[in-house]
Amino acid sequence: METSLVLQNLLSPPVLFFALGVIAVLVGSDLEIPAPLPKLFSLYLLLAIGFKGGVELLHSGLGPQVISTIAAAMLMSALVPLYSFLVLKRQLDTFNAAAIAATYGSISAVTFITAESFLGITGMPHDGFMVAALALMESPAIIVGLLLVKLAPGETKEDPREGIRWGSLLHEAFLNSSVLLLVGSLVIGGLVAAFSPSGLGKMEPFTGELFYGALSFFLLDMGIVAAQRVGDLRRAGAFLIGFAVLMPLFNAGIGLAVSWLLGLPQGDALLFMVLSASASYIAVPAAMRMTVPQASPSLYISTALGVTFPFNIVVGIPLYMAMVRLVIPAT
Amino acid sequence: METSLVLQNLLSPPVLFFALGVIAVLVGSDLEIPAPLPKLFSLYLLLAIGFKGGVELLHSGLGPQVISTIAAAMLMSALVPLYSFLVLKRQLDTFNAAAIAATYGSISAVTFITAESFLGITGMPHDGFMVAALALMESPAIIVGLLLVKLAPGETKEDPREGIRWGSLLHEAFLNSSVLLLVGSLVIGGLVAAFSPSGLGKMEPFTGELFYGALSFFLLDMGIVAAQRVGDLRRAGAFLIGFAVLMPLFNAGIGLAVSWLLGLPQGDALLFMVLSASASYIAVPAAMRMTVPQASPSLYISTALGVTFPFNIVVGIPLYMAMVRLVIPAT
Amino acid sequence: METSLVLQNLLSPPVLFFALGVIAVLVGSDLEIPAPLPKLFSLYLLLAIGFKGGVELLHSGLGPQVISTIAAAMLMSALVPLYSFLVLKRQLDTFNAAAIAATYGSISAVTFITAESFLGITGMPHDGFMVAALALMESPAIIVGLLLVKLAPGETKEDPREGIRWGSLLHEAFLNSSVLLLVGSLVIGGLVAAFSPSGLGKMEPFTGELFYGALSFFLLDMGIVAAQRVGDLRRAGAFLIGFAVLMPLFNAGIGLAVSWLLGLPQGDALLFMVLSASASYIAVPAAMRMTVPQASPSLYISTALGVTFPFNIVVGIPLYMAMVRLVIPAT
Amino acid sequence: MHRLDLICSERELERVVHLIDAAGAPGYSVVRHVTGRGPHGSVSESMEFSGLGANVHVIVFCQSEALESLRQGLRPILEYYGGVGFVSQAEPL
Amino acid sequence: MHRLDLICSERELERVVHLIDAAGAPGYSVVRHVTGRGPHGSVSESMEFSGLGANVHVIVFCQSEALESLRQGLRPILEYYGGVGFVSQAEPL
Amino acid sequence: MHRLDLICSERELERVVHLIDAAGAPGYSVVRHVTGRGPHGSVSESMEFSGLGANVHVIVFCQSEALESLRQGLRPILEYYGGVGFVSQAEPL
Ligand SMILES: Nc1ncnc2c1ncn2[C@@H]1O[C@H](COP(=O)(O)O)[C@@H](O)[C@H]1O
Ligand SMILES: Nc1ncnc2c1ncn2[C@@H]1O[C@H](COP(=O)(O)O)[C@@H](O)[C@H]1O
Ligand SMILES: Nc1ncnc2c1ncn2[C@@H]1O[C@H](COP(=O)(O)O)[C@@H](O)[C@H]1O
Ligand code: NA
Ligand code: NA
Ligand code: NA
Repeated sequence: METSLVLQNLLSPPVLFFALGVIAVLVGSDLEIPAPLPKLFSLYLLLAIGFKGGVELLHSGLGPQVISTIAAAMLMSALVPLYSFLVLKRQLDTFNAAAIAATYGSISAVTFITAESFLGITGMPHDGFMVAALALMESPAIIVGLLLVKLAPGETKEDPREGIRWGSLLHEAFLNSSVLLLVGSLVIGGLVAAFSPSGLGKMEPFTGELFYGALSFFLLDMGIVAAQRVGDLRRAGAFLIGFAVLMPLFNAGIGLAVSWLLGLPQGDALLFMVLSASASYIAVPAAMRMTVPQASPSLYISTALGVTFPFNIVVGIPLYMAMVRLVIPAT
Repeated sequence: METSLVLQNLLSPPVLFFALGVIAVLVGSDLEIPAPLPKLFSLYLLLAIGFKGGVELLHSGLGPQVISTIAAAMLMSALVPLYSFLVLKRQLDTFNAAAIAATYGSISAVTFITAESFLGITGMPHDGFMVAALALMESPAIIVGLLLVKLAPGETKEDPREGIRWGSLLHEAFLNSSVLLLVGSLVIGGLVAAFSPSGLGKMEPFTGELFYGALSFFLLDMGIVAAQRVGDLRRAGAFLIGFAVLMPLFNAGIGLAVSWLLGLPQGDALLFMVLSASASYIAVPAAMRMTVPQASPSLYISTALGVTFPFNIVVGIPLYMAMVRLVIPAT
Repeated sequence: METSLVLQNLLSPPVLFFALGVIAVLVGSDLEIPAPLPKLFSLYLLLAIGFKGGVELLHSGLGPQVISTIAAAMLMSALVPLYSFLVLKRQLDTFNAAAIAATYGSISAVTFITAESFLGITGMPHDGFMVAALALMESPAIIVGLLLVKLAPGETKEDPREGIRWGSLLHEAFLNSSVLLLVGSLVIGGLVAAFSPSGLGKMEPFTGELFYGALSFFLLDMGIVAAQRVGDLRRAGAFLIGFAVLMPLFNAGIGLAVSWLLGLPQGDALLFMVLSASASYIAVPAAMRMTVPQASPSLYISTALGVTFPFNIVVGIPLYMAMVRLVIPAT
Repeated sequence: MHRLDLICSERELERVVHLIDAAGAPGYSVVRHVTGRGPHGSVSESMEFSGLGANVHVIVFCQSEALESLRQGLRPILEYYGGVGFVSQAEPL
Repeated sequence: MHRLDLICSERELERVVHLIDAAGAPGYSVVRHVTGRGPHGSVSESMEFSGLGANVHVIVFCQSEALESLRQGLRPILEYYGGVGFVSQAEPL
Repeated sequence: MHRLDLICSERELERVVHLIDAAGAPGYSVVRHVTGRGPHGSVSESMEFSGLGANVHVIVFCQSEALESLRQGLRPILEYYGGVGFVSQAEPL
């Protein structure tokens, strides 16, 4: 792995602002980005990534490779929770194991975006349909996560609203705000590109030019929030911290193998690895809070946000890039 | 009305994001843009539209056509409540009839902005002084609205602060935050264009380039809020829903006739029609809440925001454009 | 002082939006920019000014003039509170005198930014290292402020957390959120410029192009907040109002003398004067609230924000520019 | 001492605060962005961008005299504009 | 009359509001963005961007009958999802 | 059980929370962005961008022992920095 690659990632504005957020917490500064400002950036990033993905998806079309890649991504997000669960069950109860497993099956949009920005800096192209894969990887993980709880014998407390749980789970899996905004913006991007192309240029300053700076600003907040999780981590213990580093590495490896089988070009392969390796701290925690309230949010959020997210952002992306270059031929 | 025109409007980012907001509510998603983020966009849009209008107003100057157009717009905003009241009184009590009537005399800045963006896409020019008309159409409607209540015999409950009501009404009519921000930004735009033109280029990325994307984002919220009003509408009944569609059409017709009399070019005529046809959900509800607390906000907000606003955005603008092209010769 | 200079400043968007905010309060409008939106702009401005300063600091390097200028700025921020305290003690108790003194030793980032924008309009160059001076002028003032209280005999009430006060004071002085964000963004700007220059262009729309408009928007809020302080001012009395106008003038004079001794070019001299003349309403009030709760925030905030800030923005900057032109030769 | 909890539209806040000051209460606290439902329908934050505002929750700890005087001033406002006021007992810590 | 103070996750708000309406309470008020700590750990606003949400504080002034009916509906929710409910006395202003 | 309502500057919140934890109270809730007026003048949100902050409203439901211990710790803080604390009775739902 070339040092320049690592340095370029480490010293890019998004990663540095993430580090600044971490430092602010470590030195005990009162720097905070008060609610709901982080939500503004989070909504903006989903909208912009979806819109741009939709525009590019229209240009690339829905050919067989696109469809097989998306299908593979969805499969990945259903499989990862299964084997993660088996690992986690060695030390945790069913509820926590299932919730963490679901988290790792799903994806982190900000990790994806950071990887995209990194590709932009290194000049490696990638396809817009990867955003569609991103959008469709949250729902399967959520469903598998709850299946794991339901099928584990004798552990479920009775929910006061018996019966309606499945409906509200599917609802949460497919219609939670981040999936809806991402898929909606994707469709809008495609429609505008197809039928109202003069609108593209007018959206560009907002969804395009502003994007990188807004990502950096948001990562400042993510750094603060991730660092605040360090206390929880200590309670979580070495097992979970180890899981939060090793499982992404393993998933990235599987992702690389799948990319190679699918014949993805380098840029798309990197994104596929990042999708596989990343863990959700947006849609999944909210869904788990609702459907598995017995699981402790401090565990599944801390591992995903406090360990895996910074690991991927700082070490993972350039590492996966080096792996891609070893395995996938440049085009 | 050419289908391409309708399609171009329907499939423009602002309208599509509005639709996404509506869909989010209809499918029961938890997508929300938490307060005060919508206020940020609402303040931004008023500031930007005012600033740009002021710059253009300076270039066009205050000739006789400008002044007569503005005067006609103000007259329109005083007359519309009068005949609307007569219609509404057939089914509603004085308070609600007056409040809704005032709402329809006033304007919707976002509808105006969407029409402007639509003009931009179709390449039809328009004049900056129309923003001045926009800014001056809220106050007359508010005043006429309260006059209608005051002059209706024997219906007013006693306000605990007797006497001071008129002062605070005029205050609310002329100095409410949206009128003040709009007029203030208009004046600032004119002053900067006249005396400090180097400031114009430096404002452009903020007030100009960002505008379209910010409008789209805001319309996502407007879609959510409008769709949440659907429940209220059912209670409001067919009479009010009919009113909320037919009155804008009628007002647009009057607006077209006035535009023709004034000799306005096509772009300005479209904007004049949109001003006439749109109903306020910004300044007027706040004023009515204060001066006619007996009226039910759910009625006047739901009709303006739940029916008339989407009708104008989706169907009205291209329809009025087609009418303009029939009646007003291209220049 | 040329009238065109005064006019260009008075009629620039930031100053005009500040005036609009003042007018909104004076006429009793309900225009407000609800929390935490002002915080968004305040964080953004610190981040952007730091980042741009860091980029420029890297290009100018850390030569002897840079270091001596920064040292002089820090000395200035320690000395100003000393003589300000002597003046203020004639009329105020130790607590209030010390808190106000600290306020005037520190700086106002927004005044600095407005001066920078003014330089941009007049086409006078300035160096990026002035941002480093800005960042380092808050801490000394805070420390001197508390020393003044501590050394004044017999006046301190016992803090319930005895002993830990000094630690938390130094912490507040060096690690408060605005110093940390400013210094952090400065370092990030330098690092990115040095090692990841392709990131600069991608940040530019956010930190560069948007800056002027965001500053104008924020000044609208500052105008509102400053005008709300007018009531407090009346209670503060003529002595404090006089202090809030004359002390900045005096400090600007000292700042000009120091700039001349340091051999600073015109643009940097203006910024040095503005740093000397401005008073803090960001980091210092929060620190004083914590360490000298006996002092009345309404006094130190009102003088800094209600008098000195508008004075500098409206009258001070062009006046200091005229003084610079008299004393410092153009290069 | 008494604790008064008042919930009304934030459009009435300024007037309510004047009454509290006039009644001689030693202080008050205000929580904005309160939503809810009462006899006049429900109030949400979704129209906040329009200037319509939501509700406020005002808390006043005061003695009987101030409470009496507040009662006189507040009742007509609550009756005309809507909102509720409730009184309970509370002792200083 | 009674005053009910309920603090729970905002993810449960919708269901709680349905119960309040069903119990026939004359109204309720909601304060969002409440943080805190309870037996199930602490809740902050720092994950608000993720849709996880913080707590809500719901206040209901009502008569005994509504309170009784609310008690039946709320207890299982508080037990299953966490949160606290407390009742005190309050008289209309 | 007791209900403690505490209103003070949010700059003191961290210390107050430490005291609550130390007193062994079973939990607490915090509402931020509270404004108001007290003997030390009025507090608004308008300086929020400066880091000065507004007030917080802290609610603690606890038993007498925890309350007693809290009282010892809180009184000096309220005296030094300002703020009010009031206690009333409340029963679990
Ligand atoms: N019984 C109640 N308990 C708690 N809050 C109430 C109650 N009734 C009304 N409110 C609050 O007071 C506001 C105004 O009520 P109203 O205008 O009388 O419908 C409502 O939106 C609620 O926030
Ligand atoms: N004793 C208490 N006093 C005040 N608030 C409490 C108390 N216990 C719990 N809470 C609030 O209820 C929320 C949910 O509690 P729980 O899920 O039971 O831990 C907490 O986050 C607190 O905001
Ligand atoms: N009598 C009171 N009733 C309700 N809140 C109060 C009262 N007195 C003070 N407060 C609140 O406590 C805060 C701090 O008060 P203080 O610093 O003592 O002036 C004020 O800003 C109010 O929010
Ligand atoms: Na994954
Ligand atoms: Na109209
Ligand atoms: Na200074």
